[in-house]
Amino acid sequence: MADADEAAIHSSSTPSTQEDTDLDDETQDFRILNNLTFARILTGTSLSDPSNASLPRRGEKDFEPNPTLHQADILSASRNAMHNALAHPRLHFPKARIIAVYSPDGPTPPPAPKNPEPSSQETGSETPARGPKKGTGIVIHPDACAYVINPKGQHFKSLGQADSWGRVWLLPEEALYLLERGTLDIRWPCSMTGEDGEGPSELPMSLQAAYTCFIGRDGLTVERFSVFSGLRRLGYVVSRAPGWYDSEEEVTGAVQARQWPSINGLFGKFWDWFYSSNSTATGPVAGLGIHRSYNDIFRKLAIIPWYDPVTPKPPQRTTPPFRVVYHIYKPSTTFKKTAPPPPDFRVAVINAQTQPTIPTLSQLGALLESTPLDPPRGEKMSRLLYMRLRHGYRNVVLAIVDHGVVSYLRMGDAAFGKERIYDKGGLNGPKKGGHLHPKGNGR
Amino acid sequence: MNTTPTLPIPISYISGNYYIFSVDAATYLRREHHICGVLIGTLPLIPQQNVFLGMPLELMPEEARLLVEKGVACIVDEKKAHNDGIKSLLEEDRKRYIQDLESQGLHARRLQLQRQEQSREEALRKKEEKKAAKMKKSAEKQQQSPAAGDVAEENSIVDFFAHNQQKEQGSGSGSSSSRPSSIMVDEPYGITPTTSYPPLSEAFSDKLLPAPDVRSSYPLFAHLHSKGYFMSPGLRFGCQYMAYPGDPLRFHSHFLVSSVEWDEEIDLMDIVAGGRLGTGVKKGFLLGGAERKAEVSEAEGNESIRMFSIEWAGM
Amino acid sequence: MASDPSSILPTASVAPAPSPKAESSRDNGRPARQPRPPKPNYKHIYRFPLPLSVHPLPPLIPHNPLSIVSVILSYMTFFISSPSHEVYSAYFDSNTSSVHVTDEKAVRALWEMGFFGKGNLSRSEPSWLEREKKRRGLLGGNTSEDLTSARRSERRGLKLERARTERKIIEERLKAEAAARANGAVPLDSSSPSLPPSENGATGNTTPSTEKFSLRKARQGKSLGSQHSEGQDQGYNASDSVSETKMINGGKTVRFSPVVQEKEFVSESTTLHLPDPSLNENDAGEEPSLKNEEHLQLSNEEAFFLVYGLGALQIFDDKRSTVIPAPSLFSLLRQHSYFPPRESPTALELDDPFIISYAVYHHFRSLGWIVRSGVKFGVDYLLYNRGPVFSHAEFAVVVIPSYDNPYWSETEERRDRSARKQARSWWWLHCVNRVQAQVKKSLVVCYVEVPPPLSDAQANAEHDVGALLAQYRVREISLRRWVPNRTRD
Amino acid sequence: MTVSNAAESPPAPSSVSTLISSTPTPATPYSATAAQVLHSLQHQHLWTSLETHPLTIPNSESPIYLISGIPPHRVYTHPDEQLFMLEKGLRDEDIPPERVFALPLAQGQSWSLRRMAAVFDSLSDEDVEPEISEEGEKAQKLTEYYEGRKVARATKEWGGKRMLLAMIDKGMGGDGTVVYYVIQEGAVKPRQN
Repeated sequence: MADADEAAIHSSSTPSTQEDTDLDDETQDFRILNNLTFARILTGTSLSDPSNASLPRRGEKDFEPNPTLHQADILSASRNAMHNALAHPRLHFPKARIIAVYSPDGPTPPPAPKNPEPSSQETGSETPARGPKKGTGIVIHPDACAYVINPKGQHFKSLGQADSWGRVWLLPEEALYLLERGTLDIRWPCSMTGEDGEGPSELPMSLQAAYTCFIGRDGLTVERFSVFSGLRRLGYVVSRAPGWYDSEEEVTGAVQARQWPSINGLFGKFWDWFYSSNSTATGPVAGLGIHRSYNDIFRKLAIIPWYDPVTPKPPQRTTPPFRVVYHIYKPSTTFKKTAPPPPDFRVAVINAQTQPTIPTLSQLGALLESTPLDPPRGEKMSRLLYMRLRHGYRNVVLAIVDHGVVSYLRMGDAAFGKERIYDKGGLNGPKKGGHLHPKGNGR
Repeated sequence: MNTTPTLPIPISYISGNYYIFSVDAATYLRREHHICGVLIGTLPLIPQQNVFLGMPLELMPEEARLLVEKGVACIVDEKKAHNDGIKSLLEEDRKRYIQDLESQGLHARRLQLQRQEQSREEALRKKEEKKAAKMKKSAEKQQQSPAAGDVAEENSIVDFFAHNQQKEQGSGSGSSSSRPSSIMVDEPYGITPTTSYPPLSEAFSDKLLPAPDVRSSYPLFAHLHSKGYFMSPGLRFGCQYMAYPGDPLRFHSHFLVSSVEWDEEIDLMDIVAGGRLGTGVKKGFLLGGAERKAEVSEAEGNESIRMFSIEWAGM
Repeated sequence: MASDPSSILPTASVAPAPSPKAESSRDNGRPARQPRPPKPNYKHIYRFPLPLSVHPLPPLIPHNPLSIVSVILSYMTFFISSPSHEVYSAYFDSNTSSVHVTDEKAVRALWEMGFFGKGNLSRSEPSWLEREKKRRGLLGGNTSEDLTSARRSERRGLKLERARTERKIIEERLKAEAAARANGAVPLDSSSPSLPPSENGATGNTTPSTEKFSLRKARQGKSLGSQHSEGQDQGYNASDSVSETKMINGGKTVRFSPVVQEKEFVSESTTLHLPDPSLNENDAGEEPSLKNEEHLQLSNEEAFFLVYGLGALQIFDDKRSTVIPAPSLFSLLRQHSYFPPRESPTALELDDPFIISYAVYHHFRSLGWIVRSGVKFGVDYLLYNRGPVFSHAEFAVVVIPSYDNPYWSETEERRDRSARKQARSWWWLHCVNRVQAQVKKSLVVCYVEVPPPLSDAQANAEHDVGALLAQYRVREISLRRWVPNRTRD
Repeated sequence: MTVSNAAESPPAPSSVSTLISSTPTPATPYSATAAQVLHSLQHQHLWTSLETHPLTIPNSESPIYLISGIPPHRVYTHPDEQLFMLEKGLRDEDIPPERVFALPLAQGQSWSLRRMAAVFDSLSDEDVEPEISEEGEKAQKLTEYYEGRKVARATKEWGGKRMLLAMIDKGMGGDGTVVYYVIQEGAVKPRQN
């Protein structure tokens, strides 16, 4: 009864769905970190999975302050632990130190000591233009703004672009992310510090300087960076999608084989035509005649047009910020920088302050249509109606960022119209699709 | 840790947002001014998770404004400060700074070697113990013995930081005296500093920006803050702010806060949904805003706030 | 209650676990598990999905000539005596903008065949009369209210005990700390404990407001206060307070009878007399007549669907004299989809809330969903597969109009208007999504595309409801929180 | 095909319709809303001694109504009040139910913070001196409780003014369901059980 729903509210004091509880929803107690051993940290055994047993569940907080010292002490200890964790320096092992150089003007060829006057068209010092840069010998992304001198380690499998001199160029988000996690030692270029020579100076870039230089550069908002680094931290590969630039006409990644209207669609149109009679003007839509089955009645009732995501339509223009800006690959997906596979997720990033309202249908529609058709597939989906509806025919993830707090929502083009549940095992009348009904119809 | 940084604290303005980069400042603002911000950076200690994050601390414009109004902080145009600062950095300052970093790196290196030595010994000892235990009761061995990584239980990172800080306060000699002579010191660690000050100079006078523009919800924010509540962004939870009765490190939030303007149309369904959401997680839904009085001209600071707490009645 | 709805594929052969008649517990919102009442056969009671009867043809078996005969025969019988088609009656109450069904047979039929409507004094199925009988001890056994309230107070007792223990721990801790301080054993912690915020956040500002109408307010407040205390005594004289409020407001005053337990009617002639149910128990027979205070209330969408979609209902006007034809009913319900209702039928707009919500309602009904109000969860609709007695609603729907058509952005004024009408904030979306997660439902945002104004020809055919509805288009977006931690593999 | 009407004659009016139409003055949408809620409180929630109180609110041409009545059991107890009662050995049931105000509103009704504040401003702040009908130990406990309450009311320790918000579900599939919320002035900490 509807009361079953009612009851669910009463019992919701217990954490309801798994989906609803997430450790990073709330400020966690940094004292937990004290239990992680130093050795473990230095050996690089990381907490790749925060939900594993090494982190306790939440729920040890108090409802309200009380005047006990006990409570004050615990709070004070938590704050100290937090301070300590935050103050931990970013250290670089002398032998494994990876050094990069900030290149404020974008990709440039290496200084040629033999030839102190590089030809002007090769320096790239002219205003960086979109599109591949010549001169570096290889197509380096024009937004790249730091290069790694001695690239080694896991990260460069999915980050950066190598040029023909063995340097790996990083986009601003990549450079900032690697610096922030303590992997990369980025230097100010000599050209900026006024030191003699070319290339890296002695002066390391601070975290603060890196934010200052990289955030706001070539479309990298802090919201986009938060999404990038948040997903990277969990092991996802995150790469820029064609919708990155607000100004650029989007290249639709959803070019696909022409879709024929589904059988259902044609069938539906047929019925629409068949039943579009005077009965819809004043009703009853179901007609006054004798009804042979409930399915007949339901078919006649289908007079409200609905959007079918399968029928092809001209691609619409997406409007920022409702545009896919990242392609996301699961940690388990094999990723090759040179030939990226189709992404597992597509993400649009929204700053909730500048875009305080949810998308209109045309904004969301254009966004969804910029993604490829991804209908529910597989054994489980074909069995489970609700799962099909939740999955939908196209999908996109919106990352809504509220002052540093990212909230992800997955939107799916559900197309309820494709699921006639009256035809799928109600209680009545003869049915098609006998496999669902082992006993056949009950007459 | 209970130090008070030099006031006013510079808040970095970068591309439309407000940040704190100094850990001391972040700790101080939290402790003394109940401003928490949101940590958005990767914690280099444990970079592969999102539960514990690190510097920088992003502030809501409301938080930044409140601090500026209190005279505790000022807003610095960080792009300008860096552009000007790096270019005008004097060679001797730069050199001194690099030297400084080097000695810090050296110290960190020593500490770490010391640590490794200790844990090696510890591990050996444990191994012996384990052997003994194994002989006693082989059946229990799998469950009993912790992984080798857990050995130096007492060597928590707090220790490390404590040492580290001592040194940062200038006396490198104190800790080096306790260093076992067997450890060979080679190259220093490289360090990526958190802030740019030093080497840059903290003379911000020509880089200051006005107090941030804030949303219409600011009066309610400031009011709740003045009543002792800790506020944080609430969108993920379905509201504008979360209000905590104390430091969110220790306390659950009491309210899901939504601000409305005095004559703004309220959809009653928003109250239904908000009240229902709050009650489901044992929180109140708080709706409020600044009262607009026709007679009184909007005198600063004399605004009165009306707010209402809503819970599902359960009937 | 029912088995996990997310994993059920509804099939006729799988009998769902019937949920207990939880309606009995409306009083405190806890389904009462009565000591094993005989389970009603829900599958049987709710076997018809719509309040229409169907007459299937006998199966035609090609190699059996007899089957052809039986098919022909079945046609013949319909010609000779066609089966009757029930049309139920309801009326439109314009004061409350709602459709009421009072005929007992119609109430049962509409509820049982498609779960239409709701008892206005019940959570869903009308059950007030039965509850009231139980409450008055007219039916045997403990009332479910007794049972629930016993269980409730037991549960509360436990929670209170816990609260008390927590309080005790704090007090003991304080004592111990004070003692330790006295002995100088514990050095005071340097960090100051943060002070709890004052409870009455707004008190400083809630002193009697100095608004212009405050004088009247104050007097009114007093009058309320006095009624307040008067109301405590059984025999207070309500006419006094009536005249007082009249005096204050000067305008019209509406007064409802104060219904005190013992039929305390005010003798004032203008006060209406509510029939007191307790007096109607004329004899202590088995079937005491008890006036049913309850009716089945149909949502306006349900009502229109039953009339226009199915032809299973006729709706009388306010005076209960004539039946309203479907096109007029459509206009009427559009007018009444505003609060207060719009007076003139000419003030109709293409995005009247009723058209939008009806398009969505009709759409989901035509696919076989049972569509019911979602107000309890802050949404517009809940979608049940088969019906609320069988399982929880899986989907919760919010409806948002969409002004995609270029017409709506042609002028500044129209742009502003459409922007205002379709604007929803992110925090609202997160809020309703969180509420649904709490009760394990999936949120669906249902956009309805609003057409541009009709051409003259179309406008002339305004009364063609079907042609108008065909201009709208629905699109459902299923929405859920994405938790990157859980999709890593 | 014959169409047979289940009820050839028009249906009888519902109890709510009767209630509304029997008022001396023509009903307004606001008075009808109040009547609907009043009827629900009386018959579904078994409140007694119900009254309605007309109320003029800002920027509104017609008055709205407040309802008051006595619920069969307590609707709300502040967490600190509960602890206080616990210490005194009192339970919710021990305290005679008292008059509660309810604000009937209809979904879709125009509402604002200004109006909400106006409704609260119209509520009396005064504590009602309750009469204690019990005797002996319980009377003593109740006296203590009422004294405690008096203090708490002055300091707003147990919350400020409060009432029930009763919203009727209308429009967008609205089926007349009345949902009830406790609404209090100020930041009042939530109940934990």
